[in-house]
Amino acid sequence: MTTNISLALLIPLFPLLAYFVQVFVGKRLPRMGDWVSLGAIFLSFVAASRIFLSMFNHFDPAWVETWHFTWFDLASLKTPFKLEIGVRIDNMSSIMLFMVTLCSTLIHLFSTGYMRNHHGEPEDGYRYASFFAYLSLFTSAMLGLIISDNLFTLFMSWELMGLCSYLLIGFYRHKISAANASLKAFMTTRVGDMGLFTGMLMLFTLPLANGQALGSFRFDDIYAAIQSGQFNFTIGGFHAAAVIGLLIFCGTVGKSAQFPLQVWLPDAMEGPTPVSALIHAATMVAAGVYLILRMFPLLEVGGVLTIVAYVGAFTALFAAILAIKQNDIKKILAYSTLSQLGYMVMAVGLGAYQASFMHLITHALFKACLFMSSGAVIYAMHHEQDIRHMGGLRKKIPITFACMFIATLAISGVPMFSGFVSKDKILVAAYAFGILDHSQHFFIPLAGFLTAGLTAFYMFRLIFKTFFGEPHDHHHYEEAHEVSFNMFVPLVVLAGLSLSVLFTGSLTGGLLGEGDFILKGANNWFETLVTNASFSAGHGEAWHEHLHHAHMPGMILSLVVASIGITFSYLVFGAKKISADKLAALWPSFVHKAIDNLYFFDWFYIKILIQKVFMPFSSFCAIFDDKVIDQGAVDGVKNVTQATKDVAGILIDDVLIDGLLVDGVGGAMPSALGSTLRTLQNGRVQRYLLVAVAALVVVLIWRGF
Amino acid sequence: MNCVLSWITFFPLLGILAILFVPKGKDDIVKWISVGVTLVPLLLAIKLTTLFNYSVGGFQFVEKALWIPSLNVEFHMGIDGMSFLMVLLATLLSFLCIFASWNIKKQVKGYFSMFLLLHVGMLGVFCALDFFLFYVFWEVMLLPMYFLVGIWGGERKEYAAIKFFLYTLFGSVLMLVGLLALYFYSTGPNGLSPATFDLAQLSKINWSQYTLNFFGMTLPFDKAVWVLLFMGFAVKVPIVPFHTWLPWAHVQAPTAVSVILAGVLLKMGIYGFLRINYWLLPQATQYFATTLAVMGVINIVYGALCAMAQKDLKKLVAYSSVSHMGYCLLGMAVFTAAGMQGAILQMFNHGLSAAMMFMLVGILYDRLHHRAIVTTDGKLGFGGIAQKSPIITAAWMVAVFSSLGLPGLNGFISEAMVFLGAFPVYKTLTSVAALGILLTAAYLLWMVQRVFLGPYVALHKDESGHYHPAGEIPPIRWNEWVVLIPLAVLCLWIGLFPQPLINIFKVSSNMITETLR
Amino acid sequence: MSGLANNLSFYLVVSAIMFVFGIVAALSRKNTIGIFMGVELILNAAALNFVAVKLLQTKAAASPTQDGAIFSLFIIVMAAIEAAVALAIVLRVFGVKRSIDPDGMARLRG
Amino acid sequence: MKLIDIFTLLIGISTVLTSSIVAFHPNILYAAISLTFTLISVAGFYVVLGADFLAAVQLIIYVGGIIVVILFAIMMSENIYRARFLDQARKYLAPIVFSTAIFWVLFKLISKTQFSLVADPVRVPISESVGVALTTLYALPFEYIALFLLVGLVGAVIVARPDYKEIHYKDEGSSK
Repeated sequence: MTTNISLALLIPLFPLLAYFVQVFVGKRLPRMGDWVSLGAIFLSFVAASRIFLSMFNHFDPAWVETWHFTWFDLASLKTPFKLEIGVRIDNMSSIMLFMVTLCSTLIHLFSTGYMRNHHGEPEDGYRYASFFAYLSLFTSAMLGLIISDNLFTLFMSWELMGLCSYLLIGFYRHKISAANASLKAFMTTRVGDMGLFTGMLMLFTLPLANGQALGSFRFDDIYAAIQSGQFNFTIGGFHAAAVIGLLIFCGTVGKSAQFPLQVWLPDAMEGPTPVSALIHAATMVAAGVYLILRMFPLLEVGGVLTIVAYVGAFTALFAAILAIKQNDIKKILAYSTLSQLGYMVMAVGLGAYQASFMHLITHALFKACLFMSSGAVIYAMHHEQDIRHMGGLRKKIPITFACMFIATLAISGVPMFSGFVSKDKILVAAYAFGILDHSQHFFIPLAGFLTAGLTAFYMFRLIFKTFFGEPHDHHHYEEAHEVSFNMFVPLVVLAGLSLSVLFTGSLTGGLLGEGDFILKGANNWFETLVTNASFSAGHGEAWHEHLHHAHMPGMILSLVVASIGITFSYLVFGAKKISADKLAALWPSFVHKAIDNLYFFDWFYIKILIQKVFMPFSSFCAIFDDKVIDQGAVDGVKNVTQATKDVAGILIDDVLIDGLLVDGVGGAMPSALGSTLRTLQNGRVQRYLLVAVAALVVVLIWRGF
Repeated sequence: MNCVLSWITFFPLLGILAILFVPKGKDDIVKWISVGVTLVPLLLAIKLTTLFNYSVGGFQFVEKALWIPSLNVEFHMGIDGMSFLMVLLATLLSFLCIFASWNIKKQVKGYFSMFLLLHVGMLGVFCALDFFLFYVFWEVMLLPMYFLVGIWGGERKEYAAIKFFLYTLFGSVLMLVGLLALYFYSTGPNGLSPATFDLAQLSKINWSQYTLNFFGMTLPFDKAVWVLLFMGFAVKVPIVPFHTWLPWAHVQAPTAVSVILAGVLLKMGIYGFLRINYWLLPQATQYFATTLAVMGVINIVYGALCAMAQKDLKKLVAYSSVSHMGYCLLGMAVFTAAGMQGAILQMFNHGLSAAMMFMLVGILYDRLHHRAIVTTDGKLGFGGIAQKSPIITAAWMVAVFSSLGLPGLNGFISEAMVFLGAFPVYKTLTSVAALGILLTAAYLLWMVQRVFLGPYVALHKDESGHYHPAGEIPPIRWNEWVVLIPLAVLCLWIGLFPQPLINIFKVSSNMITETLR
Repeated sequence: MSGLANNLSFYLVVSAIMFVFGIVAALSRKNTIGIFMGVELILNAAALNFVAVKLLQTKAAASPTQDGAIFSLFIIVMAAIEAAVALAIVLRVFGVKRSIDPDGMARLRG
Repeated sequence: MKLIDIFTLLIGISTVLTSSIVAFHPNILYAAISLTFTLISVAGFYVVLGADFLAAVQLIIYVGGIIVVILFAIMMSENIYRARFLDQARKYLAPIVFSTAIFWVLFKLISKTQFSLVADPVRVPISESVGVALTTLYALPFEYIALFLLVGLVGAVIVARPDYKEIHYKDEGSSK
């Protein structure tokens, strides 16, 4: 076990310990123990930084350290069966660990302010302690997922995150809407998890091409099997890797809220804002993407990347359209998250896994910044979330405004900021794939570029409506003031991390050629390190060729759409040269209806699928159980016995049970007897006598008289 | 440690004797006596974990004596890994249930005597190696159960008790027929002489060589007997068409009895399958394997669907038991190492989580005097409990998430094992069963949402049956802590480190699997 | 067969009739004392049989002791005890319940 | 037909008639009086059967003791002035069916059995031999039944005794 492995094991352990401390003694500690969680995650951050630095010391794309042990072993001599779990540290997980611990530390810090009221007192007593307990548990699970070297512990952490998400969305538990949202989130992701679990079962148990079942969940074994072509067999006429890959992708669809299971994420904004930042923007939803990045070779061998790309593209475009009409500041960010996750999934589908992973990281940082900034705005506005009631806030809360503005520039794809670099790579890949390579898939680049424009448009709408213009609610406006130190420090740090130079080593992203890299020795470190030699070439050599050609036109096009989006947004919401209402009136009413109803997904799932199909079916089962099986069949049989009760029933119940067993065994409880057997045993002396006489007659006749 | 199994099984009888001499009104003495006499078997069982030889699949701590010479019935007891696990579960739950029944007010002496008698029956079933002895214990258990439900139960206790009694009697009678058939055929050609009830000897006979004439039809002997025994155990499991006694018995039974019912009695059905059907009639078992798997899947899905529509909290949990026992059936129908061990572990795990859930239902019932998620007039019976009693809610969460298979808690391990074992054999069926995971989460979380979340609208039911808003909910009492903490700790422990528990039954489970493969 | 007085069957039939009437009384009377009277009839029928058989049946008559009479004697004593206890209970129950309907005594508590 | 046969027949008829009244008469008082005559008839049978001692005991204990106790019980438990001795039995059907069945069985049994009868039964006074038997062969059962009688009588006294404590308590309660 190397140092890095030991450190990696410690990383999820710190928050887990903090969780237990918080659960049991949290509310008795000073400051409700928020420092326990914060300290634990900070220790994890230190450990993760150590691993991160060690990654730079190696600076080797092939760097990987693994360690595993047998968790449980059910084997007998004839049938081997064991489950091995362990830790895998490579470049991808190091970066991810660093990002997650960093975000998490900052969000913990932010929460120490956000979860207190304006007098600095914890909200709602001990709930403050539980909040930090859940955050710690969540962080622990997320970190456990990252360091997993196998699908099994990955799945376990995955479900644990689902639990934390459930608990945290429903954190304001007096609200019915919060309870509904948490249930919806858990159940929707669970639908995806079922697919993931079935995929895992297939992966583990199905006999491969060599006739042997894989019998392992470890990535190393899976990669080895893929490379030796063991997945070249069919399941029900389909390529095995395709079936398994798509089932595993179901997990991503649920967790990363992709089409058609995207319904839960906007509702998940019922949770406290730091939770939205940590779980529903930066980390947990990105775990879905992380999963398909890990399983990329399987998807590739199965040839299902195009499907993945389409799902991502759909999600990106349609979520962006929804974001335009939202008025709740958090809902806008939620749809933007959906849209950006769509980007990541699309990038995986395009084979540009490096770009996808990079976008995952950059998005996590700037989206965390955006969410926390919005949290600061909400906090400053005394829990007002509607942007129509805001306006002109830049003077009141300048630091928050600055941070949010930087993050908005990043998400809109403005050069010099991280979003530009990662999004650019994705768009270039989409351009190469859909325009140069396979023109029948033109939808993917189209959706990609449209989304980029729309993103810039709605994000700047948010900025203009919130921070510029005249205040709409003077009461709240007057009271608004800059948030405290522990709340704006995280914003500043994350805004600083939204600079592109940190990811490319170049201020311009290499736009001006090789010479302008300012971080020596770290030229384009991200892509270099994440590129995995064992992953083959996505969509083939031609695609790589096209990728090269696509670089310049793709970048220019993305710059153009982003600037159009920003300009348009300025004209409509900043300068108000174009009326927003007239703009809206350009679209036919069915478009508005579709957007207002979220494309009827919620309506279909809840009103049709659950309320019209599923619940009636379940009620039918219950009634069937009660009326047919229970009362019909069983009591029917009992009624037959009832008919002969005068002779046989009394004989058995009164004489046998009552006389022999009860008086024999439970003589100590005569009155209890009365109440139990009242229906059978009436205490009537004459009836007993009658039974005795009847029995005598029966016996005599039976004996042949 | 001579006769340790007899001590474990019969020690509570001393308690019954002692309780009989306790003067009236000294209820606390009765309770502490019960604690004492159930603690001793528990400690003995725990002590056995150090003496048990984990690498041997056969029976250990065997006791053998001739009991009824004229029928060649033996007093033959012994445990292998599987029964040892069940002994641990039963002794643990019996001990905890004494605390769960701490606030029994009516006929305290009678109640605890019955409870201790129940203990004798349960442990006897798990230890018996003679079919006759097995049957005797099986029936011994029936009687106290009948009274515990019928006397200390809820509003319709008589109906529930009679239903339980008739169902189980129906099963037992068929089992008795099977038992006698095996006994009388054991002297047949190249069989044994004299006829025997000894399971080990019966298992050596090749039963498929015999045929039965039944109203002119010639039936293969082993399959016919398999079906007879199956009916006996299926009622106990319960397998779906024979399950309707369960919701009634659970709803009407007092808390501790529900705990034992779900925690131990249901397992006896599965245990019976594995010990009797699988061991004695392996060929018939193979023949019926697919049927068993299909029934398991029906149990899982149907139980979950029924649970979804329940308006009574305890009924919901009862149907969830039906659903969870389906995993056991599916796991044991496939004859793979993972499936079989998953089924056995699932028995234990369900014993813990269902026990916890029933305990918690009882805790709510004690405080609010009703169990209606939705009352008869359509209002929410509970709601927002989390705000008033966070501790009860937290305990519920542990039980619920253990039950719905959250990783890190025990249910996940066994369900994953069952699925891993079952998938290579029955792909479609297992995929359908995976729906159960979804449905389980759906009904449990929906229940959690209605009962614990949202605004506080909990109702209290008074003596006259009217509901009115509840005030404060009293905190958890010490005896309830005593029950909940060990269960919660075990749930977590098995979820994280299952191997020590698996080691107990691994070898014997694999022996069963390999004879059937 | 010499005369009715020496015909065993006659006695047996008469005692059977008494027995049957006793049963009818014991089963159908709504009054506890009525039931009790039915029982008296049954007991007398039995006693009569004993004496008749002792006098008229060959083997019984050969016995040197008067077994039939002694058994009947015991039956009469039994009946006396029964009468004393049963009627005491009846009076006691009547004192509590103001009724001696046997169905009213199904409840075992006073 | 000898005189004794006619006498026997008359006693038989009397027994059957009076016992039927015991079984069926709605008035419990009439039934009790009728029972007296049944018991006297049975005493008559004992005389016919030569069991003189038994006949005497029957008359003394049954007719003189038990019947009187029964009559007392009836008088004390029912309100004599309201003439509520009526005792309509409710369920004749099942008792009569079963009784008829039993009678039929007994009758078949009696008529089918070939009794070996004593040709000339000797009717001698039995008092002496009964006395000897009770003090020799049947000494233990005799003592036992005597003890039993004692216990029964003491028990009856205790059961029938009024509960003064309770009455006292009740009075106290009502005076408050």
